[in-house]
Amino acid sequence: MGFTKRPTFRVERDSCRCIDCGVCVRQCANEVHYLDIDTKEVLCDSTNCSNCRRCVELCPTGALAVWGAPQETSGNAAWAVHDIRAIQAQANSGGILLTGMGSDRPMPGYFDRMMLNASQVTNPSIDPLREPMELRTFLGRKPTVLQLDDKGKPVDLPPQLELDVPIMFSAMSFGSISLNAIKSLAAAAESENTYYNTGEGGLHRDLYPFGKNTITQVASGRFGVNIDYLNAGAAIEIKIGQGAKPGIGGHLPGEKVGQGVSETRMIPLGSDAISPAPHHDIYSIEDLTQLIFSLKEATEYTKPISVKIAAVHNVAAIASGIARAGADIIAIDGYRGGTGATPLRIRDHVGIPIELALAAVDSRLRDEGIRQEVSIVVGGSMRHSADVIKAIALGADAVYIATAALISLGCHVCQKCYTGKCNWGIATQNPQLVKRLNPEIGARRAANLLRAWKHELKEMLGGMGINAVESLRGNRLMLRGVGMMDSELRILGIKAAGE
Amino acid sequence: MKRIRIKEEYCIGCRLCEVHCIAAHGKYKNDLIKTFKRDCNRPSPRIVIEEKEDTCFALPCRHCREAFCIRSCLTGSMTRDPETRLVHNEVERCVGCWTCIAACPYGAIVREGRHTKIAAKCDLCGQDPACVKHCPNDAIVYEEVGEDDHYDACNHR
Amino acid sequence: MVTIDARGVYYMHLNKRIRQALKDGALEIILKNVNGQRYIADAIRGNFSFSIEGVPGNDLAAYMDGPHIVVKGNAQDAVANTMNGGTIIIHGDAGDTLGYAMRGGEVFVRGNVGYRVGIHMKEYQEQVPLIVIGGKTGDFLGEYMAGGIIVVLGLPDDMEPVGNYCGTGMHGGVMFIRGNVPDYKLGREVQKTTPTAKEQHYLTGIVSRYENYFGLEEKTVGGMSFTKLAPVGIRPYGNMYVKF
Amino acid sequence: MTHVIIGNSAAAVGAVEGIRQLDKESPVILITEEPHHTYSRPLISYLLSGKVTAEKMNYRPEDFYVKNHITTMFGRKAAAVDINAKAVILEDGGRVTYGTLLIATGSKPVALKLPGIDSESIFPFYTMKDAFALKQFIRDGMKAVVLGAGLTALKAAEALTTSGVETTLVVRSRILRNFLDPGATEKLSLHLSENGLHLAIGSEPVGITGENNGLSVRLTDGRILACDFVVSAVGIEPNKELIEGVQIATEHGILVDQALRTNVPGIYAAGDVAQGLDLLTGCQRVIPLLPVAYAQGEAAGRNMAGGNAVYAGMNMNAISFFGLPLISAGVIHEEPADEVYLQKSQTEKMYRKLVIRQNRVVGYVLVEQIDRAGLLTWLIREKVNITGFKATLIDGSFNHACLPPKLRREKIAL
Amino acid sequence: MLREGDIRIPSGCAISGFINRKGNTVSGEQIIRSIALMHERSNGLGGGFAAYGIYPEFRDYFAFHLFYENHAVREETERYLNKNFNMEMGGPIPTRKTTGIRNLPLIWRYFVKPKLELLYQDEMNTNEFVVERVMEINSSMPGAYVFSSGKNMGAFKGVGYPEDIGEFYRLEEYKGHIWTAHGRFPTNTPGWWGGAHPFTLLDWSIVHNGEISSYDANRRYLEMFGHKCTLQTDTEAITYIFDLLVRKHGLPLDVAVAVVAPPFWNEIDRMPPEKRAIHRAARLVYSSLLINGPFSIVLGSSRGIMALNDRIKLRPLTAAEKGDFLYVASEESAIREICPQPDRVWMPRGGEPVIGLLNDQALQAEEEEGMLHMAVGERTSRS
Repeated sequence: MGFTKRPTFRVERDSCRCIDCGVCVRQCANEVHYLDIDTKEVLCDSTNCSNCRRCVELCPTGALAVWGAPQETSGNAAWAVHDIRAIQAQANSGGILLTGMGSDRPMPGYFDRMMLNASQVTNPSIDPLREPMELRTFLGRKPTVLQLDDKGKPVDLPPQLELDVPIMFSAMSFGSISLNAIKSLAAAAESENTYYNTGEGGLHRDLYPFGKNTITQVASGRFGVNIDYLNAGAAIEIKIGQGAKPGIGGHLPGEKVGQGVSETRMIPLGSDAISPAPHHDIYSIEDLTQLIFSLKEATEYTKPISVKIAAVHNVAAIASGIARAGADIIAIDGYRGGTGATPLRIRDHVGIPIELALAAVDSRLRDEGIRQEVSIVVGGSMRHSADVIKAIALGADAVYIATAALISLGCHVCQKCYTGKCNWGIATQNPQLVKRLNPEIGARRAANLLRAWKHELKEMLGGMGINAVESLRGNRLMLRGVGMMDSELRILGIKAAGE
Repeated sequence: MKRIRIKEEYCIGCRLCEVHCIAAHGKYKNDLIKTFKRDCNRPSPRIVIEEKEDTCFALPCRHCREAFCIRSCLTGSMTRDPETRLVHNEVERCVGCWTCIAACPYGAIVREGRHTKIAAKCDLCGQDPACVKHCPNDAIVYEEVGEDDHYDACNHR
Repeated sequence: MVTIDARGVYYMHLNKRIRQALKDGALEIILKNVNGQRYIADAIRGNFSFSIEGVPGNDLAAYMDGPHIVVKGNAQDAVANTMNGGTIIIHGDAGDTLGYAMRGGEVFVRGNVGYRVGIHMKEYQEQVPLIVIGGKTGDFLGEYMAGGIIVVLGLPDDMEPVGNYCGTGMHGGVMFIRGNVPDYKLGREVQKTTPTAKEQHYLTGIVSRYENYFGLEEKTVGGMSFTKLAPVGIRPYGNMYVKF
Repeated sequence: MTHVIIGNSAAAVGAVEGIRQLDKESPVILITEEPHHTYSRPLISYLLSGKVTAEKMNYRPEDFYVKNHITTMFGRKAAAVDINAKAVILEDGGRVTYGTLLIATGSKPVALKLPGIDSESIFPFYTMKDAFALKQFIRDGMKAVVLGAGLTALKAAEALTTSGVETTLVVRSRILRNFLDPGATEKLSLHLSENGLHLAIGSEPVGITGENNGLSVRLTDGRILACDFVVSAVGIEPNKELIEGVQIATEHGILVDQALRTNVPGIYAAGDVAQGLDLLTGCQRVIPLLPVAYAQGEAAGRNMAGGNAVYAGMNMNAISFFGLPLISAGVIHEEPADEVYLQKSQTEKMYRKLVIRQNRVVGYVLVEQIDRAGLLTWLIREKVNITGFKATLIDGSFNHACLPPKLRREKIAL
Repeated sequence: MLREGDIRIPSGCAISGFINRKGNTVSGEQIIRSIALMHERSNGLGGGFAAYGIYPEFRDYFAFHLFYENHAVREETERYLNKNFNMEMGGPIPTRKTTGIRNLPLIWRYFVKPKLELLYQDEMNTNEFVVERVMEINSSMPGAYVFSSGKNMGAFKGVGYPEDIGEFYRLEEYKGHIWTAHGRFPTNTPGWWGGAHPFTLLDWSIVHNGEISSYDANRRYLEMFGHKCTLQTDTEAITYIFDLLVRKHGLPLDVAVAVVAPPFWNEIDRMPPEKRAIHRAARLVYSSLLINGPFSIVLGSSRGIMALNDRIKLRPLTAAEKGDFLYVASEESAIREICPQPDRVWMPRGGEPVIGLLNDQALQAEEEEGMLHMAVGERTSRS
């Protein structure tokens, strides 16, 4: 077929400002910019532009802009441009549409329709800048009754993760993101006393020193899982599913399996790393118990075991089963969650909103009287601290952030992670691109993000007259819904605004 | 004393350091557009990116403890500041004989511009290096070093 | 040598006792009257040996790295789950998902095994896991297989040695099946060839080890030829997706 | 201990700085027949052409000796050394006793022996005084003949040409043959001609005739060059009169070891007068170059002050004529076993030659594109094994990123 | 309009209480004077009292105080009571006509014991049985509300200023060794008698000044363990928290205090290891029972009283001692009104409980299996 590929984005160069320094040429892995040998001018061809905005950000004179391509006008109210483009792409290739990041469709969300409370007169709001404000959070199974021995000392408590801020970095594997990106998150987690998650890609040797801030993940591919790996972190997470691709396995193409990834995943250089859709030792809930306890046995009951699932229709019952299967933490990933690569239709059409899933799970566990036996961590597009605090009010113990963390490292959400050409050095294994992310800077920025959100959390808590985050946990009276149906309010367990 | 330290592992080869170095030493101080569009005598960058395949890093003058450029200088224009211990070239006395270029093991001394006969080198921009300020990846940092930690490979002979 | 009577002992307590015995310096542990206790030798590393009398429970030797285990009886599901190294000799049958995601070490099963054996088996550098099955296997043998070696002897020679969907999604490693495997039983990612002379020689060694381990007479395993199953390519799904 | 330095040029200044690095206290006496402050001798051609003023000739600032607490004895010529009494005897009869002594008397022009050479219109070109004399003399439109093919002769010829004097350079064999290979000489010759300097190559003067109204220089090839004056710069030789009759070992110059010591304890020599170690050959050789002089002086100074410095010099020269820069270092004339890599442009002046011996760079010549020549000098000086990045040296793309990581890190301390 | 109990109404208040540690009884006249002095702190929409030791002749019986909306409900409730309990005595609580008191419900009192056969049948202890029945009545019998259910104690409350309520219930005719009182300032006018303080369960009673920001977190946790928070009031939740921690989970009172008003983590981190372990464990296990927001409470029980401030002391509390008497109140003046010359007056720190227990002799008379375990000193101080 002889059609010329049309650009999705249009790069615009202001020649009055361009000094032909060539920084853009050197920074674009998509080879959009180039130096014309004859004229010695820097020019560009937008065809492969992914709108990652690296050139825009690094251009020293601000000469560049990237716009949505103006020729895309053929869509209409019934047939959106992206639908038409998808059909064209599939007609060309016969393939499954692959995409990255979380959904870019306007998926209904509830955080924005829940408003927080603030104290007025009948109780005081607290000034978090000057008065103590506690965010310390423990994740892990809590006994129903605090057992004291004869001397009044507490009897052994189950292992806990201790967080200074109820925000953790969600699972992102080495392979899907670069080692420098992981190092950034690990160091930020260390400095802010929280945790990052290895994802299913194993633990690179450089990351072992961050063990006390590491959650190691065991997924269906079992990459890099050995005794050292299981013992390296503070907790182990069994990954069943993720919000961006519930029911779907993972697939790291062989070209991303370089020396470091190969060593870390313990697979041959250049081979595909395929994670099966299910764990093949878990075909039923009692098998989950088996895996949970095999990990507890392996680590001699010293680490909490988390089980991560995607938010799907029956999530409350599933979560109850997971709690009863012996998990210490349940991580639930909502349908707006991100990923490095996922089939587009799965990402955009499978799963349920995290707010409803969380509310349903929290309520269900309370109804069954086992809420204290398991901690709930939610993720899936936690965009800012208000999402975090609303999640906690709905009943979450802590949240996972991933996309927000990557944005703090430089990600511009161009959704091209799966190409391996991330110009920001994040979703790539190309050494020249990887070094673009200085983990010292990355760590600083990710830690800044956590600190900033921490301040905001404290401010919002203070406004509600609460000085310890546990007093907000499941405190749904602090939320009111706007513009929701009764069924939604009921599931969320909140009142309508004005009630 | 503070010196520039380079971090090879984080240099992304964008050459923004060179661009900003040029502007910082040009007559339209720090104005990139005027420097590049209006100054046909714009200075040479005092910092260059060394590049080969996957490796790249910036390399400015090291202000060596045992500086070949000072020893070699025919006019005595290349001197060491007794206070800052920085090596600098007194341009009024430089005649552009280029002996320093022949001597500098780092290739950190350049011919200024296209028409002058003056050797140019890193002067740390008066303690606020433009390259450091504009490096997007902290691959060039400006930090305190001890006299003995001075990055210097010239003191063999 | 330490002998532990496992009759009626809950697995947590049994495994705790095993770990304690190893910490106390035992190199060889005999477990008597085992019946269903899970996780025996789970994540044990070192040059220990276990003799298990009875039927060990699921996840025998999960994550294990080094020990030598002899099971004098049948084993249940998920033996050698994510195992990293060591040897397991099972003097009977074994259940489903034996050797799931196994990265190193060897498992010899005298009799039959269940479904999904060797699923997602891997290899890394000098670690090349080996599963030798004396009898027949269930479906999905070597599914997702990414490395390692599976040998199926199919004894006795009365019916086809493997089940359906053999090697679906296989993208690494190799399987040797004694006797023929009809094409319809193979995943489309697998191709069938004849072992090379070198591989034949290797298989001869495997067969004699098998006979040795289980005290069988030489030539118990007859001369039927092996079929070699290997992945068509290491990128089975490379063209499935269109970048959008 | 009193340190005495005889001389006032690069080696002497180097010695002052070398001594003062280690010894801020001991008395240092500097004896020189020159009546003025230290100046940079290579700049005399710049002085002649008007590119620098006399004030800017200073090799070090005016207060240099004062600041370094040096007792200077300007205009006092050292006539002899009494090694037994450890004293320098001055021409005017004075005596200066020393603890350590540095002889840095430099070199002097080789006197050309030629009929008619004693004419008043024949100028030497070696000292600032010479340059001033010549500068006073010349007028726009004059004609000059410059005798010699070395740096001094060429710089003088360039300065004269620039000053509007029609100049002919008489060269016996080849221009700058100590510094340039024939290929580079060719490029340079072309450039010189293009810039109006006449070259009379392959001939020698056999006599000079005429007086004030004009001179005629007769050449071996029969040509007669009419001119207003002649500049003679046919070479230099170590200025070692001072030690005649003293038991200080000499060959061409004063023999010194790598610590710049002569055979007499306490006596050092540095600069053009010294015949010191050549880094490349390991032999002793006079290397009459300012950087070498300074470095020898500095090392000698450190050793005089009780230090432990060693120095081996090497050929390294940077110069430019009419804006065309040239740099050469090390071995310029290859031996048969050496590998030679040449790059030259047909149309431009660019020329690049690399001499490689046993996987080490031993010499190079660069014309026009001289940037970062110091990297090559470093390779020569450090005798770096270039296996692994040789190709980049050959194609000219060599930079620090081409070095093996370990070596790179050692060098740059990244 | 929704009735109180259907919605949550924040309110401000005055509290007062005292104990005679020897168990000597005094009449209700004193506590009325004390709470009346703080008239300005209430707005006439709620007042109430708890008194301990007032029914010595019925010491072994649970004294149920109930509000009824009408006689039909009363009869239905009495049928339920009779089915579950052996009733020793029942009838209206004596009141007097008082100008400040209007819209009064039926107010009845019963002295009951659980039917033994039901206890055996449900394999329950007596307290558990009583709690379950009280919850049952309060949550599923509209128009009936048990507002007091302990032994040898009783709550007396209603809509009105506390001094009027005291007069209405003729409290000067009762003699008790512990008295607590409450004057209420709710932020709307529901006029429901059940919403007044004290809130009680078994012999727990609580009077409370302040509003709990953590209410829903506390409530949802409590509800996992069978406490139905029917009244949408934080005070009720506090009662249940102590019931859960001390009675059901058997924790010492100081550990319960470490749960509801814990030191900040940075203080805990600085504690010596053993103390740190218990505080850490208490906060970790019962994080949902931290009472956040301003409060001062007086918790009454048959063992004694405990007054407690929230951990950053957002509400006032003063304590005083004179002989065997321990007084606590929102304002010092309320104490001096009835005890002009105390031996000692102090203001406790935030989170530092003031505890007054009956001494052993007095306790012996009050002992009851499975009740309180205030195994702590008279005052615990955490620093």
